[in-house]
Amino acid sequence: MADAPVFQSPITNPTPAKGSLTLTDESELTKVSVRGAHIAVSFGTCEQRGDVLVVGSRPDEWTLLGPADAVAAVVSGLDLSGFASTTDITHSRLMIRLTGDDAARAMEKACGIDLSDAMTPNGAAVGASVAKVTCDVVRDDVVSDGREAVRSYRFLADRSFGQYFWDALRDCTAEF
Amino acid sequence: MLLVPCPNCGPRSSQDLTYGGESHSRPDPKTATPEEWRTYLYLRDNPSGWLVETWYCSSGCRRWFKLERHTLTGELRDPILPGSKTGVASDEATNIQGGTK
Amino acid sequence: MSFVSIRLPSAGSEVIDRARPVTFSWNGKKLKAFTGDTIASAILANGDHIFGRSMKYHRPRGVLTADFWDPNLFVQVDDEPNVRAAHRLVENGMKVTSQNVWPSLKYDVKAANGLVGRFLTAGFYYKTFMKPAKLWPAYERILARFAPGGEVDLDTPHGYYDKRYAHPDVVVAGAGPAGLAAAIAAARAGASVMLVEHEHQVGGHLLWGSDDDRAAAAGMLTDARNLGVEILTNSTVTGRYEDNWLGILQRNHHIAEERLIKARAKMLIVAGGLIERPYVFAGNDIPGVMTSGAVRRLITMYGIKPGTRAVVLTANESGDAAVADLERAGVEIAEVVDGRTGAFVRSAEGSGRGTNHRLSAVTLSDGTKIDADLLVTAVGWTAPTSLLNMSGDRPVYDPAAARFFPGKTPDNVLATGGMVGDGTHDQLVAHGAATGTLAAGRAAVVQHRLQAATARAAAVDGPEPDYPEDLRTPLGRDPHPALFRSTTHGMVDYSEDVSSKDLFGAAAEGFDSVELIKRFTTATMGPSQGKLETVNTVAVLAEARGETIAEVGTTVWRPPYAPITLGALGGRVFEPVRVSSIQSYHESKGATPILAGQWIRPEHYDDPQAEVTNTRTNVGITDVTPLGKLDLKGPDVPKLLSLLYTNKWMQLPIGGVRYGIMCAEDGVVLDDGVTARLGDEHYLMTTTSSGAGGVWNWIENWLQTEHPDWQVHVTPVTTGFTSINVAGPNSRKLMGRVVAGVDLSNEAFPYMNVRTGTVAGVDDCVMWRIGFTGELSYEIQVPAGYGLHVWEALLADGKDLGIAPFGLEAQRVMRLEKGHFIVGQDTDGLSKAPTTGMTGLLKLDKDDWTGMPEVKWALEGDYPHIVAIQPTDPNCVPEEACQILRGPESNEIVGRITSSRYSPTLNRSICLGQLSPEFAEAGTELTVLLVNGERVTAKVMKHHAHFDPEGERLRG
Amino acid sequence: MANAKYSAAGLFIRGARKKTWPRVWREAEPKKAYDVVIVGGGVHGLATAYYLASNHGITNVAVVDKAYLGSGGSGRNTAIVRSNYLTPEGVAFYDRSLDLYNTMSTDLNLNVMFSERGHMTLAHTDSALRTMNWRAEVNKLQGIDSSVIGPQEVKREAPSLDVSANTRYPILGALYHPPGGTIRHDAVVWAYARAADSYGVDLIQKCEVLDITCEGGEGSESDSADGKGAGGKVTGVKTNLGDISAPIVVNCTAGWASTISDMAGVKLPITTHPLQAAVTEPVKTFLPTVVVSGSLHVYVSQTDRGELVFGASVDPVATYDMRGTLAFTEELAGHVLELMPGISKMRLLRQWAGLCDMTPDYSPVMGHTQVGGYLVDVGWGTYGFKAGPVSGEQMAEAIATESMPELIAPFTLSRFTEGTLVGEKGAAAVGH
Repeated sequence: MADAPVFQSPITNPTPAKGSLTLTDESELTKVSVRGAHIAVSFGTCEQRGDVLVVGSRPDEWTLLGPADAVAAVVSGLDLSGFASTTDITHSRLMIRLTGDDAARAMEKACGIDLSDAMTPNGAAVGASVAKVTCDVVRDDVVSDGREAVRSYRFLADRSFGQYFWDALRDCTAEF
Repeated sequence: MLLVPCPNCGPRSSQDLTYGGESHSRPDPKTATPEEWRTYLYLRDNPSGWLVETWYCSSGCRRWFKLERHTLTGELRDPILPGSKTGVASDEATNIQGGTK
Repeated sequence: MSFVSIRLPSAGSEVIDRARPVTFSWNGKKLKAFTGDTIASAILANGDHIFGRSMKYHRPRGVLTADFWDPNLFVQVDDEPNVRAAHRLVENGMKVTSQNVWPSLKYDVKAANGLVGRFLTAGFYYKTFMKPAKLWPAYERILARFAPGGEVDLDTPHGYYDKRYAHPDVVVAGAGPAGLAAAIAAARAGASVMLVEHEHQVGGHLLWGSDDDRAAAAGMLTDARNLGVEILTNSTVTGRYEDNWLGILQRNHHIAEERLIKARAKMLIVAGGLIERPYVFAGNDIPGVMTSGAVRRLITMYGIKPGTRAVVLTANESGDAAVADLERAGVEIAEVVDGRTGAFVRSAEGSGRGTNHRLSAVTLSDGTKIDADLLVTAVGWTAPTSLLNMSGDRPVYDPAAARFFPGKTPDNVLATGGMVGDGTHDQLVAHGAATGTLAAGRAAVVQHRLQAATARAAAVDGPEPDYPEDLRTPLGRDPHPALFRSTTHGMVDYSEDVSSKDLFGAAAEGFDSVELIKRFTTATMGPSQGKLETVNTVAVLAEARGETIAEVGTTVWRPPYAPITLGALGGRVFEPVRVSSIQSYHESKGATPILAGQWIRPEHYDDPQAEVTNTRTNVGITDVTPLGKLDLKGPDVPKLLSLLYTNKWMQLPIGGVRYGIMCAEDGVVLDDGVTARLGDEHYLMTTTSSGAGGVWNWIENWLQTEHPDWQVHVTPVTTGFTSINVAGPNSRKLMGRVVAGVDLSNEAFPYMNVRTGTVAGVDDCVMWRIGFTGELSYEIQVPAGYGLHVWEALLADGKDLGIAPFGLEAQRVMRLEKGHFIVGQDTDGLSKAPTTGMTGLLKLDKDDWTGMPEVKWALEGDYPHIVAIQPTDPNCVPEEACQILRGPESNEIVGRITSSRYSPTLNRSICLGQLSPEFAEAGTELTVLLVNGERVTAKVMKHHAHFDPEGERLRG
Repeated sequence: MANAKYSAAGLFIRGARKKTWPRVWREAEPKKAYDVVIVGGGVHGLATAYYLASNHGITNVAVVDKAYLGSGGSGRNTAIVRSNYLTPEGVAFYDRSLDLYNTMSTDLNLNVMFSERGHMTLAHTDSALRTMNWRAEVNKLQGIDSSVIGPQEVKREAPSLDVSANTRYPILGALYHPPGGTIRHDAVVWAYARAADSYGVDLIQKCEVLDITCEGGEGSESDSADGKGAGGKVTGVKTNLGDISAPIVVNCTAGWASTISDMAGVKLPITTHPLQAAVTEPVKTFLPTVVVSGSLHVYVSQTDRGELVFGASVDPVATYDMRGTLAFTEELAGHVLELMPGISKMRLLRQWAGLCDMTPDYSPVMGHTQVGGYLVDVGWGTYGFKAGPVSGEQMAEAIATESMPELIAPFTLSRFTEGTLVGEKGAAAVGH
């Protein structure tokens, strides 16, 4: 028997971002797709509930983001009465987080969505094409006491784009 | 680039969506004659004017919806943007916001 | 007469920095200039005034308008062709050379064309070079030598270009007084504003106006900056597309060669000012003939004395101001011809050879001939309405003002400034400001609606603002004499060498609409995009037809507003590639990559034939991750599968796997794959690699539009699993070593079954017994984060079993040995399901499945058959796509080879092919035409499978 | 021919005498009645008129166009001609067209500048290479000069192409077709117009067909008493310049084929899509052949004037609007630079669009319809220009003989109800 399995990220070479922005590989975090459940987070928004970020990723569909190796915990307590289902998509999707004051300006280079506070406020969730990859974008600013919130976006995309997607985002950060 | 009003996501650039073409109804496959079936497959109204068509919000909400668009002028019924040319007959148009199913 | 241009004493109005000299080369000569000089001003300052030669007649050409649109100033800069010398700033070390000169600017042998010009009327090439026909290619090569333009250096590296999206409330195109005022007013009203200026400085005509003008421009620039207006200079709004989608080219970005901004502007304000029109008369392209704007720019901004003795033809304030500027620069004014009194210039002549050629005399309308080396014309304006045309506007000619004005534009496009009328500085600024306020008001309404319509947007505050109507006081229109053409013929299109005489001739031949004359003479088709030429073309055509300019109408300017590099358009290249979790292994083993759509896959590691043999003999593993996978949940999944596949699905037991063929509604095979039932209401479907995305959309369409009542949840999980196929006689033994919790015996886990269990310590792996290779095989779906771990575990544990990885090529050989067809290779765009030969899967007794009627009708008639074929000569492998003929002597096509390989297992060549039914019977002898022209024989086989037709190995 | 003959000597004499040339065609007023009215003054309509007159002696013919001659697809295409199609019927048809193009300059006494410079379709994947081989094999059987060549030969034909193996879209080979090339498209329009005019055909510009009058048919969708539709026959056309009676009306339009056909009550298997094109500023010539890449959706050639002319595949969204898009130029430039990285500093000068009537099998709809006297020559997709001469020749024969000539028999409208589509689609993703 080989060694115990260790989660392998799709981003095999996570070279740090250039300049003032930070890129973080969060692919290991638990991601669960939930359909038909009774969740009071509306489409296009997200909400932190304990250590789970509940994302209203599509009409009648949510993506739950939680700590690594915690599928059961993440889905516990969901009201799945009626026709509802959950699918673990931890391994299906990569997740990268882009953080920094210029995060929106960097993203503007690869994404046609209006990222202004009016159109994509903190807590917004949007399906978009980023660097020609279809992904879910979640704006989840970093708020710390006594400081102004720092812009932050999470990107969920098909795992197989891993290194390409990282490199594309990294290139967008070069100017800042 | 056309701004397509997805009923869920709001207006999106057409590049973010997949075009489904002219909306048409499917005959009963059990009873359809070759002529009826092939009319469904191949023959199109292709109007130079108002067209009910389908779109798929492939990078957004992943919902198919219908839209009424004028193929010559690019007008949409009930557009969001005032600068997008307003449909001449928007009073009789179905509301695109409710056009999904 | 020889003329040397002189740099004037330093003045506060200039844009050059005399403290910062630069050195560059011009046709091999080292020259000095100043930072801020354009290439044109730098060359003029050094005493040269000829920049190149015209396209057809190779006439020497000098400065005409001294701005971006100058048709005479195209130069080569290093490896860049067609650089606008009056716009591009000179830089240290630049190597500038002239274009369209052979062998040199001074001695141009092609200038002989000028002597025979009267025979080379527009479109002359349509009338000659026809006989003898075989000589046309030779003529063509000669014509091609006259191709204008610079040279491409094919070794030019593709530089770093940037792109960016933007969503401004208001974009203002043009930063003259009206544009600046509009930007400021819009920003004051709360709009986010992008101000885009073609030139290197904002200010427009204020830059070459009075000191007060320049002070006003500077003041507005400060205001705009303080209000947070994003100011882009040396940038152009290149196009306005549907719903105010704008292309903006930024040429001075600090990290990129150029940047293309794609802006979805809520409002566009067009404030492009006016372009000065050249005057058409004999000799109007002689170096030394310039527009008033040219001399005013050269004197005021660059400190260049443009001549020594000038005749000025003026019909407006710009010409009058040019007289004053010339006097200030010390140019002798030989004559001022006032166009407003009916006087005009009849013709001009030049003298001097080679690079000394220059204007020497001007003949006036009364016949007076005056010696002069400079003729300045100020005969009127063209409104560059391109962006408005792209918004649907057709400009309207106003004879009193002798120019076109914008007509009607959509609500989200507004025009201001000189383009829409005349006025004092204050009037222009007031109009601009009113336009900016109006735009901001409308943008606020749009913003409100966008937020209200967009789920993710911030909630809107309060009711929708009122939509502001356009209540602006229009600018006036100054009367202007209609001065287009003199009594002589001259150039209308400088870059295309088309004269008014050509246009008269073309009109007389019947090419007498704007579009036809343009196509026949190529007038307006050159690099200036008609900005200088279109209105003169229309005016001359109107004259030729005896109609008014309004009757002739104008042509529509198409995008881009100004030419844009392919580099900027191509921009930063996003070409997504996809890899499996095992890619690092494939790379470390030096596997030969193959591109399949976005996927990079290992084609083979070493010898693919050996990989086949090892798999058939021992055990092999292969990475089949790109195989499409969809997770299906819900009670109505069987209904969905029954609709999508041709066969039956209502009775598939848990743990069962079934193969299915999917047809489009025209009966053509769309995709195929296996689907497993993992649980009561849980299925895992596979599709072909290339079909994965399309099948998902297809399913959503059926579920959402035809069967919204069905309870099915679809989730794409293609790369959620790393898919590993373990194949070969030793595969069960190997699986036994790594799998926990699953009975692998043939009885407990037979062919076409699925189990879930632990593999190499990884839980939740899905294993199915299927066999594309025809071997005893297991396809393991490993949660992708552990894919490489399982792969390596298999290799480690299988060492003594002879394990080796195999690539795509070995897999293709094995599937061909087994006779499995590939959708899109063995089938084509017309192959309906019966062609596959799997007629047993076509269940016509079901209520509905996609494409069923067409399949039913196809079965009633003739259709091509996919069959296995073996060439008589076992060593002859006919290339894929070889045609199969009716007989040894016939050229009639009856089929083709769709797949072929040499089989190391059978030691012979094997094929699949499509055949018309009369040739599809087993045992039929076929004639195959090889690519080399040879005809060989081959035989139709009884079974699709060349190897193990009974399937004993995979069921074993 | 009655026209003044074009020749070098003529140019010289008129130049010396400062004489202008006579009108290329008459300005004709519509008559009350014609034997044949052809709708659409592009290459197809004009060629049909010319061959009706020259081959069949039918000269009482009007060609009507709502704008100017050649204002539609004929003046908007990228002027590429070739005959290396996938199906035997396609090959035979387009090969005849190429023959006619080859001798057109002398046949019609106007230099259409046919430049037989070779045509290369690049393959970037093994499946593309397989299709190339398929086309080459079908072509060879019909005597067409067409073969698959390797990357080094590709480089030899077009040195600007990057044939190195480590590109995102490596060039694995190409289908090479030496007889393909480019032609001056406007000249083709003018040549046919001038020649047809010399036979007395009336060419009527700014004449818009408002309706097609019929009798005896089962009625159109909107009105069952109008005599249109199956079983009826044509009596003439109504235009903005008056009514014209004619027993035969031929629809030779592109972009508005459905609209015109609706006037006769005949529904078509067509959707209308824009096809965009663009041209760069001129530079010294460096690209000697026509280069096409299906995978990258681009085709490119360089004119004798030095401009690169680009095209792509049709826009997916059906529309009659001919405005270009920015996305088209972005994709185009990106893809061209994949092929020829050295030309990033060339500038795009102008973009435009034409309308293409797309059919389900990428093949035209030609010949007689269920309405007597109403013929169609439509549905040309992106191939109309290539087919202009042969379509005119065959349509003229179809009209004169009241039958379907063998060369166009596969392209009848009835194939869509009979389910006998033509298999050109496989090779046609970007078929230039």
